[in-house]
Amino acid sequence: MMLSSGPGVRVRWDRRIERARELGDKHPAAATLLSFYEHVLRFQQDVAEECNAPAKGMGCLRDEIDLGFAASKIPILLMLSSKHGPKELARHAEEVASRNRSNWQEILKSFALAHRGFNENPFDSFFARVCLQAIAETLQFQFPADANYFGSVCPACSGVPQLSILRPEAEGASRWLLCSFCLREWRFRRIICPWCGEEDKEKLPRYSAPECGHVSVEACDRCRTYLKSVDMTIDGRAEPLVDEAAMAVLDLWARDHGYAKMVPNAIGF
Amino acid sequence: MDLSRRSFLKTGVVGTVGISALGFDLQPLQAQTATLKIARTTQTRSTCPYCSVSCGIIIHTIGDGAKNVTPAVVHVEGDPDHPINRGTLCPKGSSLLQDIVNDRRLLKPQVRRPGSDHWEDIAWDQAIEEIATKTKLLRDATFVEKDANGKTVNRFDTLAFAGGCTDTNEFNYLVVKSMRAMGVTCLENQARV
Amino acid sequence: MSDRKTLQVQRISGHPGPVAGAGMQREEQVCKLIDTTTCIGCKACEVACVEWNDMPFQPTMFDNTYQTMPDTHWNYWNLIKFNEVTNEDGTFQWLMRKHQCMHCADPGCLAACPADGAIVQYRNGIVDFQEENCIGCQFCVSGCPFNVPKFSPTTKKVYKCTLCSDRVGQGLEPACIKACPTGCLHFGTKSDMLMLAEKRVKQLQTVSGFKEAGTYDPQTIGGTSVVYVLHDASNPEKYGGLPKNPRIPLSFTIWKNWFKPIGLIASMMAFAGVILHYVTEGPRRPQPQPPVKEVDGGEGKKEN
Amino acid sequence: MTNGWVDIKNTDMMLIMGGNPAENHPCGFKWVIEAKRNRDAKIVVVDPRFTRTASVADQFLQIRAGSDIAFLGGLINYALANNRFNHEYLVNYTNAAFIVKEGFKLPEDGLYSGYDATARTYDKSTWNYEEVGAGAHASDTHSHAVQSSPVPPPTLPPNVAYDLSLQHPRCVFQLLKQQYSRYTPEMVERITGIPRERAIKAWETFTSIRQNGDMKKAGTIIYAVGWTQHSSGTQTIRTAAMIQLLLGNVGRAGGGVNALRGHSNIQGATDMAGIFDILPGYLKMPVPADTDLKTYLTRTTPKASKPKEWDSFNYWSNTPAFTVSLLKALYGDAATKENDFAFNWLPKIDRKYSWAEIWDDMYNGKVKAMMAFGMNGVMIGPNAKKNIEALKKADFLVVCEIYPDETSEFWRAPGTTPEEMAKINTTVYRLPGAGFAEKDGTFVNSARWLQWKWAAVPPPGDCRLDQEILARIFLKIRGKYQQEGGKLPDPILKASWNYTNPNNPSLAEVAKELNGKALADVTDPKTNTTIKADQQLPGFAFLRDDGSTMSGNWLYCGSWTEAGAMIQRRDPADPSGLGIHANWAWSWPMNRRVMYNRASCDLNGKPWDPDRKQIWWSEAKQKWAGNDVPDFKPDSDPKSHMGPFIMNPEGVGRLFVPIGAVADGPFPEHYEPTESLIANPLHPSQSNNPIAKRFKSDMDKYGTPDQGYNIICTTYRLTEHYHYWTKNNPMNVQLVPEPFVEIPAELADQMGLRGGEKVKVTSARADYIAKAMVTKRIKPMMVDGKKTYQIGIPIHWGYRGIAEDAGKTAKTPANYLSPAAIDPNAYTPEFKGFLVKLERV
Repeated sequence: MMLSSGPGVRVRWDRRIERARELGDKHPAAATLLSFYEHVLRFQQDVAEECNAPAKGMGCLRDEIDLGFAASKIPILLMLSSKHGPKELARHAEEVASRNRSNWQEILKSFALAHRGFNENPFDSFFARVCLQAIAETLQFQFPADANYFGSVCPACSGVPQLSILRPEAEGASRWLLCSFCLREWRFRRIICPWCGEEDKEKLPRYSAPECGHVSVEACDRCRTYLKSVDMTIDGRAEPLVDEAAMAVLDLWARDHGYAKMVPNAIGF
Repeated sequence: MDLSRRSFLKTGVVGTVGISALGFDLQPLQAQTATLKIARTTQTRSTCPYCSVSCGIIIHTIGDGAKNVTPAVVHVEGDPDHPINRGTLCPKGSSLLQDIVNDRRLLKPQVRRPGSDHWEDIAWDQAIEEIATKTKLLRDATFVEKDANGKTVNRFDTLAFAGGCTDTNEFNYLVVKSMRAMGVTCLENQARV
Repeated sequence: MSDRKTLQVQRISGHPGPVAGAGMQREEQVCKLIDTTTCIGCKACEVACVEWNDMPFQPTMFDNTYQTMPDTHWNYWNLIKFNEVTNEDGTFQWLMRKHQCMHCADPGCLAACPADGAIVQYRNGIVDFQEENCIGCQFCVSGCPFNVPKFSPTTKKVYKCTLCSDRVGQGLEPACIKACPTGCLHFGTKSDMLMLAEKRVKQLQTVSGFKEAGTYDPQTIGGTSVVYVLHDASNPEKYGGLPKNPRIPLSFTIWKNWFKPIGLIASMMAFAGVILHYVTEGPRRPQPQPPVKEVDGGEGKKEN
Repeated sequence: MTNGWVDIKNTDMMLIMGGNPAENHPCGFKWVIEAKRNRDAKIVVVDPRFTRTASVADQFLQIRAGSDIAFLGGLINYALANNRFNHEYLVNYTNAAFIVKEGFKLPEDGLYSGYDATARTYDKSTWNYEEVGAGAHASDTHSHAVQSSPVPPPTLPPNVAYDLSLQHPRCVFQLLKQQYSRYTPEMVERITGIPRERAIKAWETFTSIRQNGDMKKAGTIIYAVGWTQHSSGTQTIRTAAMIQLLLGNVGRAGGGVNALRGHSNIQGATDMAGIFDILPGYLKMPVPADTDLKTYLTRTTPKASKPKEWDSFNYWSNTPAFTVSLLKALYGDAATKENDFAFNWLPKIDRKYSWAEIWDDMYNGKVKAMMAFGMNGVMIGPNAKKNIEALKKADFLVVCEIYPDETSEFWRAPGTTPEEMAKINTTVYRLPGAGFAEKDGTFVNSARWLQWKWAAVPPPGDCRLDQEILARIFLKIRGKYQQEGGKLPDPILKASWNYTNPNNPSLAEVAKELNGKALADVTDPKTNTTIKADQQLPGFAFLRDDGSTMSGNWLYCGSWTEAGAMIQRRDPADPSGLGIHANWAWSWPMNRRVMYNRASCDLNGKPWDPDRKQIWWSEAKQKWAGNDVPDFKPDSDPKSHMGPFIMNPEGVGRLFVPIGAVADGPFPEHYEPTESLIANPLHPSQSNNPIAKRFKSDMDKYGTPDQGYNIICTTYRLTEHYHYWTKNNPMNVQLVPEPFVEIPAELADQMGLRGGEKVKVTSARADYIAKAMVTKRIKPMMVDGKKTYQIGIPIHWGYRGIAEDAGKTAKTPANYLSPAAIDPNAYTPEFKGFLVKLERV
């Protein structure tokens, strides 16, 4: 899959939607999560197709986002969440929809500018994240890739990584990080914590389980954070975003073992 | 690293999400975590010991060092980050696992006594003791403090040390320090041939 | 077995009925490009194949060559062939060709195989052996223009390179591709690989002076999913017996296209004849038995 | 390597000779293919056999083993005749313009001036530059006065005479022209067996990048032990260095002289001086005449020797600082100003103790014991049977290995009868060491990159780390000297061994010690930064000779600084795209990735090739800047004309090597190998290298053609095997199961020999039995009118290993055959190019 230009917008999201359904069948424990995520993905697909506007200047990606357009999409998301979402989210969505809160643009703006993603209210951050991701991803394709960038934050929007991906390269696998804000993938280094820079291998364990196959937990014993890692050398047809969300069981395991994720994924894990 | 380690720590760890996440019923997932057979693997960056390209490799070992389980090597992978080999390995490098886990490895100290036709086991301390005694006897017997013209030379030229060249730099330094301290002049290495 | 979705069956050996994927427009055909002009015969790909397919250690014998063994073996599917060649113009070459199944578009092995479901061709071009359906008749061994499939005396089955159908099914490239230190192995869609090959061939012709350089994708068997870049495409034979115009052996085409159908028709005609006779003549009535002459002395000829 | 592995992708032209990188460095060879694919780079391969490297080459020339200097001399001759050099580079960056003293004689008859036939040495005083003002009346103080006191060794004149027009008859350029005028294509054909038109075509191709002095392109020479393992090995490599200087390739991206070292830490072992004639950091070993530190330092510290108007950094002038820092590292507080920093505790050598000489001494009963940590002497040889016999006379042998090896089992080598075994009184200790994955520490690769590696698993069974074994032995000996005293116990008692765990020193602590630290506050006047006591030093500019600093190896100063372990860095970024990777680990010296990169710029500091900018002079900052660390004095303005070769007293590259830095002559001269088929066509009277050393023991015989040894034999490695290790790995044994001998098809036909049949190769010293591989890749050659055949033997099989234990081999190590004849500078034995007989078994 050519990262720079990316397959057509629709195909990119279709693959994620198909994968969500496929994994839903394969992992009953995560079926409910994935069926909701499927709806979210369809919503993001529509938003992404609609907003295919080229970035104006080459300034910071986050300033390029048309917040008005984004705010206009929120009601659809609210309706979707109240219909298909889990109990608390549905209740919150209905309540917000009924009060037809007008300050969505400010919420989206503050979410976009808080580089680490603010967390006052998990529901508001869910709405903001899901809505902005779709727009930010189409924008980030217009930022050139720099083969020599190995930083730990997104080269396009300096967002925090959501998950790590092992892609097959020669007799091994190269590590990529996927941005939690604009879903961009960029090449990173093996055996280093993206969060605190720890490089001692004894403090960088990888926890995996046969049931979770190609998804494992890359943890750091120094800053006690972790990322879920999708190993494409085991399953080349994985869709990192969806496969990561599907293995929510690993998030629970990690939390029970005192590790915390840098930023929650689209469905709040 | 764009964000230096200090600035990372300042921002602290992100708040953990409420147990209910967005309100999903976690019961089915909770059940599954109980039965997960989690294995902890460690990835170690190393260098292939064979030729001088120094291909980068990553050795995967399974087993939790903390709970004194001796880690077992499960996989040796080319290191794609390494600028020279970019993750590729030659036929020797890609069969390195057989060099690490090999039933022909010598596992205990042995000694062959003068005139004997077989190996005998020997304890480490005993072997070290005998080697040290023999070396000291030889040094004291053949040490040359002054040469024929009366110049101080402090030579112990009846013991030879042959170093290999897959020994590390630090080991070579300890060899130079210890052997030159004893006055050894027959110091040679595979680098010569 | 690999996931069905991407590996849709196109053609099945020994299968009388129609096949779901038959005739459908071929989805992107996968292709392995081997640039023999930058291969240094280091055998990293042989080791990668052995390791991925967990093939056991097997003792080999010195055989007057750097080649690991004389030919592919039932548990050694990928072998670099070393050939010392003196060309007409006196130049000498040491040609190294990575030899394995070519995954033909019109596979001889599949055509020859009588066992139902033993050999499957997927829509992306891979020709795969299904070990459980193989009856060990070895027709495929003689059907293959490249002499690739090999019979195993222990398991009585025939094996060959599967272009890592399990890996490709999972969206990965074959194990040997990723192992190549000089990057002369590539994997991708056939159109991309042919374009890459063409670029390299042009460089060989202009810069390195190999006027006859070319891509080896023999159309006599409909093209192959494994494509070579050769220094001299006009004479592929010198690369260790790479046939210039590979064909399914004549004996098979005759048997398959002539004897088998004729035989089928003949046996059906005979059957029809029997029914016709029954209808017209009715069932066989008991024949009037000629009187049995009493034989004196009871030593009638008893033998029959 | 002067450049690096990834840098090879920048080259436009490659001469791969005396090396087979496709087979012995496959993953490094990717960069040769990268240059070929992306830059249309040409590859010229010259080798006695058509190897896998030759299979991807544009031109292949089969050469007679041991005649490399003739071919390279012909190339110099061709380059000079066709003006294939850049005048500005040649005149300003090499000593081409320097004038050589009166009395220097070129070796038309095979001998330079000053040869002493009886002592087989040279008096090198005539191999020197002419001093300005010395002129005709050579005020040669000691020309032929009676040598009452021992003659002081000749020194370089501080102010060298030179002629920029290169017309002076005794200027280096003219002498070079004259020396190699004898290497005509016809002579090269007679010596090397390469047809002259093919030689000329190769010379034309390689020097074409310098057509009428154009400096855009760069060419590289890639070689390995194919050049080193000869009796004139050093001079062969000197010829390559001279070619690269002449063509202006040194210091350039994609240029340089690149030695592909054979093993993972052979470069590190050389830097750390695991060899007899140097101390860590290439400092010279003291000799008896060095009665004290001052005498030693005056002898070994060079003074600048250059034209008055030029400038020379002459960085070896800091030898005092390096030496005292080393002594402080070795002996710590016991090394004080008063006891000459414990200088006299170092042994002083008055002869050579090189590898072959050690075995000769052991065979003659002088060397009584050996400790072999990872070096298999019986397999290496040369003349390995002599090594086995020598070990039989030794008192004890300590072997630290990971697999059962031939050296530890010399006493039951094939052919040893039980009676003989009973008479062998050597005690052999075989200690199980640790494999590479079980220990951390640093490896230095060919490109001088120090890369730390981490231990993945503990050693299996009862194995111990090598450093623990060595430390325990040393500390046990120290304990005995503490209790019982003995000869000169001080150095043993006082050697600094204050590691947290003395019995098993942590290699990280030792690596820090190698980098060195300040023992008292040290200030660098130029940048007036101060390093506090006990802080790691940032670079060797901070080393002092007053005992206020210590460093185990000055070259590695900067590898583990206060900022942390540079050798553990793993940032793959390469912004310049030239393959520099400045933040991946650390390369000596001072993380410079391409050495002499000052020479990548013209006289006023502008890169020759703007597309491949390595370093440049920044007029604004009055400093050298660049993508790579400048291998130069950072603030030396180009106008001061400081030469790019900062380690040489002259500051410029040496086409002519003065006063015996190279023992057998300022210019390389072709000499026949020790065992040769023909007399030297250049000067039959002096056929061999006059000062190459041979050995005199009864087991040291040298074959001659009339004794029937009329086939040239060379030994080498394969891709599938690594020296004597992988004969224990099933996968590699499966790839190449048995030993063999590569025999030209024509020779095999003559002998009626078919591939696979057993043959016996006999040299003057021993036999070797293996199966024949009949091949068209080695062709017969006409050498000086004689039809010559060459055969080749891989070295990987001995008498312990998977195939050996299964009885599938004749258990004869290849180095039973090789002769004990060594190079006069590097003391490397002549493994490649000796004479043998070939018979069917």
